[in-house]
Amino acid sequence: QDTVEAVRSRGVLRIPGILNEDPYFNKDPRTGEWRGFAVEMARDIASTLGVKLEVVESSWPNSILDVQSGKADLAFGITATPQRALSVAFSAPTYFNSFVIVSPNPELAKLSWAELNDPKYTFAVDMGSSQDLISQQYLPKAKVLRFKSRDEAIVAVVSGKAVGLVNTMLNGLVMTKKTDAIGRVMVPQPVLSTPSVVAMNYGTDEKWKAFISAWAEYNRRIGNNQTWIVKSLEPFGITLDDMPEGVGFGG
Amino acid sequence: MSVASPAAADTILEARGIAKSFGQLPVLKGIDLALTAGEVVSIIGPSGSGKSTFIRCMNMLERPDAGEIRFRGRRVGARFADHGAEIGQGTLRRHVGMVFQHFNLFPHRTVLQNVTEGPTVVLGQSQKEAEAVAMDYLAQVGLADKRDAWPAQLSGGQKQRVAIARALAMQPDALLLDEVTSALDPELVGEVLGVVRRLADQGMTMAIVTHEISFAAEVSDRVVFMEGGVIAAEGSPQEICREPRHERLKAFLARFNA
Amino acid sequence: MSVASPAAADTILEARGIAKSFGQLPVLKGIDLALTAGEVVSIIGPSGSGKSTFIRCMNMLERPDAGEIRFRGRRVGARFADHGAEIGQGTLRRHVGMVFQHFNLFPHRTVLQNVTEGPTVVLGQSQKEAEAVAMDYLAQVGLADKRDAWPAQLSGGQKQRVAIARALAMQPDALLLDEVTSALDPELVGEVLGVVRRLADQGMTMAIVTHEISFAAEVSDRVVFMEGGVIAAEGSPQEICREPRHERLKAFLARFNA
Amino acid sequence: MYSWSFFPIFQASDLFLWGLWVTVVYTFGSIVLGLVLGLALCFCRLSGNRALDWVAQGFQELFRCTPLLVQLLWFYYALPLLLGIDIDNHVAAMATLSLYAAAFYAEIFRGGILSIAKGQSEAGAAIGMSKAQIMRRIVLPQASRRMLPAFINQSVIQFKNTSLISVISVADLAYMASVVNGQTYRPLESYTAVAVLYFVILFPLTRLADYIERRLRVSE
Amino acid sequence: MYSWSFFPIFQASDLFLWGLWVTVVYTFGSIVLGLVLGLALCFCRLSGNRALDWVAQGFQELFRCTPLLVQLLWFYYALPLLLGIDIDNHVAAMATLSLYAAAFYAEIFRGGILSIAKGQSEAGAAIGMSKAQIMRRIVLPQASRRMLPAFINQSVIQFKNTSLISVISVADLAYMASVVNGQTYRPLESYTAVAVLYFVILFPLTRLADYIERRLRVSE
Ligand SMILES: Nc1ncnc2c1ncn2[C@@H]1O[C@H](COP(=O)(O)OP(=O)(O)OP(=O)(O)O)[C@@H](O)[C@H]1O
Ligand SMILES: Nc1ncnc2c1ncn2[C@@H]1O[C@H](COP(=O)(O)OP(=O)(O)OP(=O)(O)O)[C@@H](O)[C@H]1O
Ligand SMILES: [Mg+2]
Ligand SMILES: [Mg+2]
Repeated sequence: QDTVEAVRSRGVLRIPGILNEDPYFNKDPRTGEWRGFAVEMARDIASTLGVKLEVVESSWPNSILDVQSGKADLAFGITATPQRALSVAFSAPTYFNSFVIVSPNPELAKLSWAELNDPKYTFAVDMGSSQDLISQQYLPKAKVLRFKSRDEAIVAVVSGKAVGLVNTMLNGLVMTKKTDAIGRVMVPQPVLSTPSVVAMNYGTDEKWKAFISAWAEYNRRIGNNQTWIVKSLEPFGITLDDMPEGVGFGG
Repeated sequence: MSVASPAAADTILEARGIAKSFGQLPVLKGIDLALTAGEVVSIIGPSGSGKSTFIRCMNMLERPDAGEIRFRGRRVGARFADHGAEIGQGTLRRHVGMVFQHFNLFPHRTVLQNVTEGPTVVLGQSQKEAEAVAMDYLAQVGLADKRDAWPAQLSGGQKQRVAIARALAMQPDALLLDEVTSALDPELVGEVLGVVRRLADQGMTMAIVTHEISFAAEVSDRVVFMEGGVIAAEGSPQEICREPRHERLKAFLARFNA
Repeated sequence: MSVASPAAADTILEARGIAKSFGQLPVLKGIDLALTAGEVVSIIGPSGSGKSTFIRCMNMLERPDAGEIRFRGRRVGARFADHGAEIGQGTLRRHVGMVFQHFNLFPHRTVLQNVTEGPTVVLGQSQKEAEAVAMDYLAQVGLADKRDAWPAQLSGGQKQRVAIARALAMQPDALLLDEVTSALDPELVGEVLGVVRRLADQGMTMAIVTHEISFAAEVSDRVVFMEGGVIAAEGSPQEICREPRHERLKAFLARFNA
Repeated sequence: MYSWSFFPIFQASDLFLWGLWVTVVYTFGSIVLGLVLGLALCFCRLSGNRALDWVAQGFQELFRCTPLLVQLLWFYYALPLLLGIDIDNHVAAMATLSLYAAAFYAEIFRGGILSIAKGQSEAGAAIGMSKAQIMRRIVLPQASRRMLPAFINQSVIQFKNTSLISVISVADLAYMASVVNGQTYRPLESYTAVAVLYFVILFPLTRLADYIERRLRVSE
Repeated sequence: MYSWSFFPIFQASDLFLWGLWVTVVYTFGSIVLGLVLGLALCFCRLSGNRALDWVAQGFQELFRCTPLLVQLLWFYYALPLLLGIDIDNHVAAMATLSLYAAAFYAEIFRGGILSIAKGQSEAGAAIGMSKAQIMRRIVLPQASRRMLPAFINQSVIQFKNTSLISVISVADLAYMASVVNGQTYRPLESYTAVAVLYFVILFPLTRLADYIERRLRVSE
């Protein structure tokens, strides 16, 4: 029995959802309702398959465990790297994510990644995330504080423990709208963007992988993915105009 | 070996060839002793001679390595319950009471509850019945007014008298006493010995381990002198305590008059 | 009040009007007692009469509520060190030894180390010097061969003899003994009393709390009968132990012949 | 200078209280289960049966020598894979907490039982009581009194440990604090609120344990 | 079925070993500091001075009744704001761990000292020793023997607690596990590796504590 059949006979498609990860995911703790563009994407896949969507609550590192351990069928918002590809299967890109610095210090605005790579700067990042990988690669000389969650990284910047934080464009935009003290989004040169993909169990059958990849490719090309993303940013008062010059999702 | 005992019909408790080692240390090397109904036997001897170990073997609190204990002619087995021709340790202990040097009262029970514990839990008496009997025995040891006290509120002598009442409430056929006055203030020794003396007068069958030589001489029908895990001398109080002939017995008794 | 004592010049240790309560309970109600050089005073009395409390006041292990302790005519103050005309508790205890009912040997020190602890740490003797003195006293109590044993390896009687040697190694002017045989097996009492008797013969000044009436009668120059926190009778051993006239003293002594 | 503002915390007080309730339920549930299981473990240790003793001891060591955090992740993710079954995060949280508590409780129980003087069992035996009767009527009542302070202290630790179940997404108090963080970016205030809630509950318990311990010390 | 692969973990073994080293350093450092501070706290408790006793007790309760996680966050974020100074995460981690350990050690020390029979102090006093001499030469040597098992057990807990300093970004073993997770997406394997490392270090320690405890029980 292949995965498509399995999901259909189960009647639900399961994905891991993460708390406080606007615009990807968020859950209303009072009603238990999920929102975010990753949820919208999953809902589209579910309706394509004619099943219902179930969100299993998780965290960034654990969402991989969820697909590896079969607690979920797909994990969204995953940055594909070759090393990670040895542990889970990845779909074609759903969109492209750019990496940014968020800082209250305007002096950083003009600096490139190479100039930021200096021991006099301390950056905060959430542990094990794709931005963590980016900072390991591009900011090896700078001081990097790694925290369990994005929120703690934000607090580190707000309380002056770090000059700024490294994160993705999407997260950065939301954070600056939520709290002024974090400063503003800056895009150091060169613009780094990595594909965001859907992760699946390593042993999944080819049919399922092909289906998910086809879904991702199609919706990225046709602009549906961008639409879902932009829609998820609306509640925060962010529009495409807020995006820095030369940055997009299409890759 | 036949189950019926060849000993006299009125033998209550009998030890035959009891031997016991702790690890490499042989403590008892074959001890025979029979308690006849109504008899009071005192066991004296130097510290470490095995008196406690022996008297504990008599009700199987210590399992002998060799030899056997017989109660009213029936062999006591290794199990708690009766098993075939052998009687169980539970049965033995129900009929043979024991009083310890350190009282071992149950600190979480009142005086009365200490005494009724055995009759209600082991003999299945009703609470009311057990309390009536218990009050009887508490009165006998002069502690009826302490019925609701906690053990911690009693003096050593009072504790020991409660412990005796607790043993008596099981209405045992024989009583084993292991240095019941050694842990007491000298002043309080008298009150406990008084109770034991009265029990002897009433005809209770008893084995008494004691260092109170003059008390032993006065109250016993027979005195046993243990040394090095064997019975070294045995006889009437007169023979053992007043006119000792055995050399080491003489030396032992001499130390008490230092 | 003048610091020089009006008592006889050869008074070593003197208690004047000692009173002490524990919470609401008055335990000592004004006790006077003087120990003359070379004198042996025994203190007897029923349990709870305050004997231990009093003897502990004598070296300030228990702080009296009222009254004073004088050592060789000098008042003992509340501090550890000497202070003006008053001598400190440290000085008092350096000159007045104490032996306890439960030995209180230091379990983490060998026999020899137990005895040298005071001389080296308190008197500042060298290790070698202290050991020589210690071996002397261990020999006196008959335990020279146990020098390297641990307290746990000794019998009760041996422990108590080490405790006496430990007190003697401080070369005290007087010794306080609180029921030093009460925790011992009856057989082992003799060896400890023997040591105490020899000390008395050698002229050691001692106050002895004891329940061994006949020993007290034999060894003491004076016997004190305490009851209810006061000295109820006092006199020669003959007067107190053999021909008691005081009513309660008679009742007390009678209990030992129960 | 940081400007404190507890207003957003008060606004979210329903979440905090709900999280507290979840924490209490998991703590209490795992204490009860841990108690039962710990008693079983303790009897295995004292059974005199070598195999049972070893198995129980191995179990205890496993839980004593690894961080609870790692145990939670293991139970939720790895065990289902090994057994080929599905384990819900609520079940995993309760089970891990209970097993962890059991490992520590068993040691407390064992110590308590062993601390009851042999003379007590012998006095029971001497009036003809069976081993089970002695355990139930003589040893356990005394042991339980004596181990009560250690038991309460371990339960206080258990209460604090429950904060870790948020890593497998059980919505306890710590979880709610991060939810509120994410909404308000007031982590100092929300962690302060959490600390105060913990303190208000646990302080009386540690006082109680100290009080009982002092009373036992006097009465013995 | 999950396919296990420990290869990426072996590739990152330098990170794990470095993290282990950091964990050991923080554990050991906080044990030493906690010991010193705990001893001081314990003496405050036993000083007979009411004010000192209360302050020490209040301090202990504060640390006993709130989760270490919350304390770490507080020390790192809130305290610097309150004091207007900068506290490095390494300093905050070491300080919090040490204070936490001190609160628990103090209780162990106090119990150990109180458990030494009064007769021992009196025997020391009776040969003229001062209070300090009695404490140093008579009480502490005996108490330290007796509290050694509890001390080791608390230190095992301390070792496990050190895993929490990763929340303020100190690169301990748990931190390295997350870093490797992020790189390789092999969380089961990396958590397993962490569990094994903890177990390998802590198991001998708990055995040692049990052994000493058994020996003490026999010798007393
Ligand atoms: N449970 C035990 N384990 C090991 N050795 C023991 C045990 N019980 C007793 N012994 C040893 O057996 C010997 C005899 O002990 P027992 O208590 O029977 O002597 P006793 O005659 O009663 O002496 P006492 O007059 O001091 O009570 C002693 O050497 C003692 O150390
Ligand atoms: N530390 C204490 N706290 C409270 N009460 C005490 C304390 N020490 C002694 N007592 C009480 O003081 C009274 C006298 O005690 P003390 O030990 O001096 O009597 P004693 O004459 O030595 O008796 P015994 O012959 O039993 O040793 C007793 O009622 C005792 O309970
Ligand atoms: Mg004996
Ligand atoms: Mg006394």
